[in-house]
Amino acid sequence: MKLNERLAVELPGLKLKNPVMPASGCFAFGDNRYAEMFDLNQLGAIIIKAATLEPRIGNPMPRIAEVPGGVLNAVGLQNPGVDVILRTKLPALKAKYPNLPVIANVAGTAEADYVETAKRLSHSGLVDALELNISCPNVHRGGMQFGTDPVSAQNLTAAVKTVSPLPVYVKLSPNVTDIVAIARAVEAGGADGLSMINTLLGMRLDLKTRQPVLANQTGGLSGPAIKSIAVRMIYQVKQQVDLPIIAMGGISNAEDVLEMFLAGASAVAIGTAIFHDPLIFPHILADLPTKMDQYQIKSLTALQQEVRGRINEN
Amino acid sequence: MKLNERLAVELPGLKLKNPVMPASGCFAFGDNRYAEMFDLNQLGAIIIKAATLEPRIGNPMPRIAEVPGGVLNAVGLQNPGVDVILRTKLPALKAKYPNLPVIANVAGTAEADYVETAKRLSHSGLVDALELNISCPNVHRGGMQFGTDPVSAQNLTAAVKTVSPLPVYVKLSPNVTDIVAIARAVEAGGADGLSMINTLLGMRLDLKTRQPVLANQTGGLSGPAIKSIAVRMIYQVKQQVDLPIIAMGGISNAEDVLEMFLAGASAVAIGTAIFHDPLIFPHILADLPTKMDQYQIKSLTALQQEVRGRINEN
Amino acid sequence: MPSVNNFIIQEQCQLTADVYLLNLKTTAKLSGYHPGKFVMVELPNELFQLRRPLAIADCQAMQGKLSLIYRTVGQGTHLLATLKPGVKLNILGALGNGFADQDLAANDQVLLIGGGTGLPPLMFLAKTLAQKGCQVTTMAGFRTRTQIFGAKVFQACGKFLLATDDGTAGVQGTVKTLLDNYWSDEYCHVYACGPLGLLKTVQQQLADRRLPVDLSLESRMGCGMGACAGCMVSVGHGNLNQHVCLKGPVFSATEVKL
Amino acid sequence: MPSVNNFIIQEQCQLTADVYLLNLKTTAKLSGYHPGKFVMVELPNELFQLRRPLAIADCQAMQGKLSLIYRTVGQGTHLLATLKPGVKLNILGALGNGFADQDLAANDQVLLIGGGTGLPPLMFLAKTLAQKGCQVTTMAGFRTRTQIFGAKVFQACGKFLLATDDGTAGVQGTVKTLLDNYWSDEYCHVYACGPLGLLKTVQQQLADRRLPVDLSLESRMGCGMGACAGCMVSVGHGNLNQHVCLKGPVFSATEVKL
Ligand SMILES: Cc1cc2nc3c(=O)[nH]c(=O)nc-3n(C[C@H](O)[C@H](O)[C@H](O)COP(=O)(O)OP(=O)(O)OC[C@H]3O[C@@H](n4cnc5c(N)ncnc54)[C@H](O)[C@@H]3O)c2cc1C
Ligand SMILES: Cc1cc2nc3c(=O)[nH]c(=O)nc-3n(C[C@H](O)[C@H](O)[C@H](O)COP(=O)(O)OP(=O)(O)OC[C@H]3O[C@@H](n4cnc5c(N)ncnc54)[C@H](O)[C@@H]3O)c2cc1C
Ligand SMILES: Cc1cc2nc3c(=O)[nH]c(=O)nc-3n(C[C@H](O)[C@H](O)[C@H](O)COP(=O)(O)O)c2cc1C
Ligand SMILES: Cc1cc2nc3c(=O)[nH]c(=O)nc-3n(C[C@H](O)[C@H](O)[C@H](O)COP(=O)(O)O)c2cc1C
Ligand code: FES
Ligand code: FES
Repeated sequence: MKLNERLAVELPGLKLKNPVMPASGCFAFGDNRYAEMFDLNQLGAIIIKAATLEPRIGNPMPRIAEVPGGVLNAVGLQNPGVDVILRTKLPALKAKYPNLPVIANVAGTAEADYVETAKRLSHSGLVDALELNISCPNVHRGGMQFGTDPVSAQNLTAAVKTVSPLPVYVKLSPNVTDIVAIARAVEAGGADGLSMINTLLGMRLDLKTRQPVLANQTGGLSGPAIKSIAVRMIYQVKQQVDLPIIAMGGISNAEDVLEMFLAGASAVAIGTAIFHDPLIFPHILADLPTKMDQYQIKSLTALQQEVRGRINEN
Repeated sequence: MKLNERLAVELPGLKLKNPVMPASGCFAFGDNRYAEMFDLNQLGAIIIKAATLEPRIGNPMPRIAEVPGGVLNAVGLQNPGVDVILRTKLPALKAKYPNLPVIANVAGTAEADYVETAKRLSHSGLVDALELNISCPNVHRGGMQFGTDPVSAQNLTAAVKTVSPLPVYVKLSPNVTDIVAIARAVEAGGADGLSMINTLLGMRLDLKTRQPVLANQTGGLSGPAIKSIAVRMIYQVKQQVDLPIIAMGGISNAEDVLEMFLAGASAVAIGTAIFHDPLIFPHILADLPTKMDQYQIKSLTALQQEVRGRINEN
Repeated sequence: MPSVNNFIIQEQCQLTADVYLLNLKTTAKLSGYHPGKFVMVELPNELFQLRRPLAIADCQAMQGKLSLIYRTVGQGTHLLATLKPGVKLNILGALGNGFADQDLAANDQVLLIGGGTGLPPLMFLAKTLAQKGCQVTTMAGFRTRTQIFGAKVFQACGKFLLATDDGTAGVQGTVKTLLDNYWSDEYCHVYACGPLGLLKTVQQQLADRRLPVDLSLESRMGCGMGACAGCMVSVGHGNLNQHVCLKGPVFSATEVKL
Repeated sequence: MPSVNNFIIQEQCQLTADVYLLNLKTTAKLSGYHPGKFVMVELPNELFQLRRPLAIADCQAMQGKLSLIYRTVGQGTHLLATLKPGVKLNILGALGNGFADQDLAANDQVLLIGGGTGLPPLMFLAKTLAQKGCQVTTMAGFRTRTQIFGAKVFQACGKFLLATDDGTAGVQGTVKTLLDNYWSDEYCHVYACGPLGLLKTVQQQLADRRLPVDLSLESRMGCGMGACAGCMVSVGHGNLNQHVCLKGPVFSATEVKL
C-alpha cells in the first residue's frame, strides 16, 4: 500500500490526503511564519481562524496565559470580518496553495450573523466546508451559549444548512453536562459532521496583582491537559451519533492522532502543540506510518472500519 | 503574628490550625505509609476515603492510568462499608491522632444510602464534618447523577441535613454546564459548605489492545491538568454563593494553595500531588509562610477578607 | 520507613535492544532496601505525574548505591533511557514487603524463576541468598538470544538454566520446559517474577508440591504507599482485598489469585 | 526564515541576584539573528507548554553561538536558572523585526535607553552599532547598585550613563533624569527597551524631537509566529491591529500606543 493511501481519509465534502490539519485560531489564515518553515501543501487541510460578520477586535490584553500542561486563551474571535477574509485572506491562501482544502470556522453572536456569514463563505468558491463554532468560551454573548443548549444548537445548525450547500461541521463545547445530547441535537439539525472539542473554561489568578492573569478573567483551556476529556467525549458521542468527527484537544504526537481515531475520529486538528513544536505537522506526518506499522494499522480507513465494527458489536 | 495564626482558618464545624488536608480517596483512612514519613498531626485535617453503607469492591483492575499533567482513576469507591470504618478505621485514626479533625466523605447510589451512612457517621463522635460526594464519576448509578441535577442535589443535601448535626460540605462535580446552579441548589438544601472540585470525566485508549486503558473505560481526571478549571469554578461560585469552599483540583505547591484562596477558598485539599511528592504536606506547610511574605499576605484570614472585599465591590 | 532521596545517575548501560541498567548513588545510607522490594521513580518531566515502580536490581545500602534495570515500554521508561550520568533522579523507597528468606539456612537449595523484566529483583535476591550460603538455581526465559541479560549475575550466584522461545540460546521453550525437565525435589523455596503467564505457570505447576512459592506481582500503581487503592489484588477468599504495594508485591502462590 | 535548533548550554553565569546569562552553542550557522529580534525557548519540562520569548543578547551567527540574559520572574525562568552546562535547549528563532539601522552611517551618534531586562537586546545592538562605527551612548536605569549588569559591554561600545533609583550608583533617579540632564541634539536615532513606564517616558520626552525613536515592546506570546493573535498591540489608528511577534517587537514611538 502506498504511503498516501495509508493516510488518506474521506469525510463529507473533504477528500484528504492525510487527516492532519491546524485547528481554528492556532494558524491564523495560513499567513503566519510556520509557512516559511514547511510547505503547507503537506497539510491534510487547513481550518482558518473564526470568521464573523463584522470585524472583531477581540478581548483586551493579556489574552494568553500558561497553566500546567496547557494554555488558557481569551483571544475572543479577533478577525477582520468575513468580507475582508473573502477579499484578501482566502484569495491569498488559495493563490499559494490551490489544492489545500479549506475549512472556514464561523462564529457569531446571533443566529442571523452565523447564517449570513456562512452564506457569504459558502458562495465564495474559496471554502470546502464550514465549521460552526458554537462553542467559543471567550465571547460574552453567543458563542458558547449555542453550544450548551441542544435546542439553540439544533436550530442554528438547521438555519445554516438552509443557506449553505457546503458540508457543515459543528464544533462542540466540552463545557456541558451531556455532550451526547448536543451532538444528537446538531445531528437532528442536519449537521454533516462534528468538530470536538473546543476549549474548557479555565482561569488563572496572579498572586502579585490578586487579579485574573487574563484581562477577560476566564479563558479557554487547550493542550495536553484536555486530551483525556476530548477522547472520552469523542468516544461517548461516537457510540450514539453516526457523524464523522474532526477530533482535537491536546494532540501532540502521532500516537495521539491514532488514539483519536480509536476513539472515533475521522480526521484531527492540532492547535496548542503547534506553539510548542513549530514543526509538529511534518513531525507527525513522518511519524504516523512508523507508528501505524508498530501498532499494526494498515491504513487509517482500515482503523476506522475496525472502530466501527467495535461500536456495532456493542 | 505567630506562624500558626497566619495559617489558621475557621470553617463551619472546623477550627483548623492550617488549611491543608489530603483529599478523599488519596490518603485512605490515614492508614498508609505516608504516615511513617511525617507526622499527620501537621495536617489541618484529614478527609477520609468515601464511606458507603455496604462494603464496595470498587471497579476491576486496572484502575489507574496516567495522562499528560494528570491521572485518571476509576477506583470506584472501594471501601469496607461504613460499619467497618466506624468500628476499625476511624478508631485507629483517632487513637493515633486524637486532635486531627476528620471529615468523612459519604457516597451512595440512592438517597436513602447516603442518609443512613451520614447518620451513622454523624452519631459516632469520630467525625467533625461530612463531605457529601455527589460527584463520583466512577460508579454507574448514583454518585455523579446527584451532582449534575440541581433538584436531586438539593433534595439529597436537605435529606442528609435532617439526620446529621454535623456541618455538611457538598462535593461538586465539574462535569456540568452550570456549576453555579448546582452550588445554589445545595445552598438551598442547607449545605454548610462546598468541596470543589471532584474529577473530570476522561478516558485513555491503548493503541496496542485498542481498548480503554481502564477496565471501567472512563475515569476521573485529577492533577495539575484540572487546576485552571477548578480555579474558574470556585471563582464563579464564590461570586454567587456565600458558602465556604474547600478547594481541590491540581494543587501541587504553596502558590497553588494561595491561588485557590484568591479564587475564594477557605481551605484546600490535595490529592494527586501526594503521589508525585510524598512529602507534599510538610513541603507546602513549610513554604506557605515564605510565599505569604513574598506576596504580602499577612494571614490566610486576611486574604479571605481581601477576597470578600473584592466580591462585594462587584 | 520509606524515604525520598535524590540519586545521581552514575552509569546508564544498555543491556539489550530495550533493556537498560541504571547505576545510581545518593549521599544517604539506604535502609530497608531488601530483595523483592521496589522503588517509585519520579520522572524528570512533570507532564508525567506518576512515579514509576521498579524493582531493586541491586543495592549497597551503606554506600547509598542502587541499581535499577528497566525495559523501555512506554513514555516514562523511554524518557529514563535518554538520561545521562550526572542527572538527578528522585526516588521513593524501599516499598512493599520483599521476598521472605527467614526460613532459609546455608546450603538450602532455592529456585528462582523469572522472565524478562521479572529478572531484576531476582538478581538482587540471587546475590543475597548466595551470600547467605544458599545454593541458588535460576531458571530464566527469554524470547530470543539477543534479549538475554543478567546471565552473568545468576551464573556467579549458582546454577543458571536458560530457555528461549526460538531456541537461539539454552533450551528451546519457556520456563515451563525448564521446570518440566530440571525440577528437583531438593528445592525448599521457590521465588518467581515475570509476566502473568509465567506466574500462572509456576502457580499451577507447583500447586501440589508442598514448599513455599513466592510470586512477585506487577500492578499499576498510583502511590505505592497504600493510599490510592489503585493496585488491589485478590488474596485468599477476598475480592481485590490486598494492596500490591503494601502486602506485596510478593504473595504466596497458594493464596493469590492471578 | 525562522528555524528550530538544539543548542547546548556552554555556560550559565549569574550576573545579579536574579539575572542570568546563558551562553549557548549549536552546530548550525544562524541566520537572521539581528539585534532586536528574539527567540522562543522551549523549557525542558513539558508541564510548560509555551516557549519563552527572550531577546538576543549576543550572537556569533557563523559559530552558532547565542547569548541570552534573563531575569528569574516566574516558573519558567526559574527552571532555566537550574540548568547546567551540557543541557540541551530547543530554540526557535530568530523572530520579529529587529532594530532598524539602515539609516545609520559611521560616526552617527545614537542613543540607547534601557532598564532591567530591557538591556539584553541593547547590548547586542550596542556591539553591532559600535562595529559599524557609530558613536553609541547608553542610558541605563536600575533600581539599585546590586542589580546592575551589562555595564562593561556598554562601556566598551561607547558612553555609558547610569541611574539608580536609590542613588547607590550613577545618578540618583531614572532614565528620565538622565534624559533631562544628558540629552544631546546630535543623536540621530534612539532605541529603547525596558519596562512599560520607561517606554512611555521615552515616547513622551522625545515626542517633539524629529528623530526616529524605536521602542522594543514585550507582550505575552503564544506562538511568536503570527498564528495565535495572543500578542496584539495598537499601532497608528488601529485597535490591537498589529502582532508584536511579527511587526514588532520594535515599533516606532510615533505610531505605537503604549
Ligand atoms: C512492583 C513493581 C516492580 C517492577 N519492576 C520492574 C523492573 O524492575 N523493571 C521493569 O522494566 N519493569 C518493572 N515494572 C514494570 C514497570 O513499572 C513498567 O514497565 C513501567 O512503569 C512502565 O512505564 P512507562 O511510562 O514506560 O509506560 P506507560 O505505559 O507509558 O505508563 C503509563 C502508566 O502505566 C503504568 N504501567 C505501565 N506498564 C506497567 C506495568 N507493567 N506494571 C505496572 N505499571 C505499569 C506506569 O507506571 C504508568 O503509571 C515493575 C512494576 C511493579 C508494579
Ligand atoms: C520579545 C520579547 C523579548 C524578551 N526578552 C527578554 C529578555 O531578554 N530577558 C528577560 O529577562 N525577559 C525578556 N522578556 C520577558 C520574558 O519573556 C518573561 O520574563 C518570561 O517569559 C517569563 O517567563 P516565566 O515562566 O518565568 O514567567 P511566568 O509568569 O511563569 O510565565 C507565564 C507565561 O507568561 C509569559 N510572560 C510572563 N511575563 C512576561 C513578560 N514580561 N513578557 C512576555 N511574556 C511574559 C511567559 O512567557 C509565559 O508564557 C521578553 C519578552 C518578549 C515578548
Ligand atoms: C489561541 C487559540 C485561539 C483559538 N481560536 C479559536 C477560534 O477562533 N475558533 C474555534 O473554533 N476554536 C478556537 N480555538 C480552539 C482550538 O481550535 C481547539 O479546538 C482547541 O485549542 C483544542 O485543541 P488543542 O488542544 O490542540 O489546542 C483556539 C485555541 C487557541 C489556543
Ligand atoms: C485515586 C483517587 C481516588 C479518589 N477517590 C475519591 C473518593 O473516594 N471520594 C471523593 O469524593 N473523591 C475522590 N477522589 C477525588 C479527589 O478527592 C479530588 O477531588 C480530585 O482528585 C481532585 O484533586 P487533585 O487534583 O488534587 O487530585 C479521588 C481521586 C483520586 C486520584
Ligand atoms: S499503589 Fe496506591 S494503594 Fe497501592
Ligand atoms: S505570539 Fe502568536 S501571534 Fe504573536
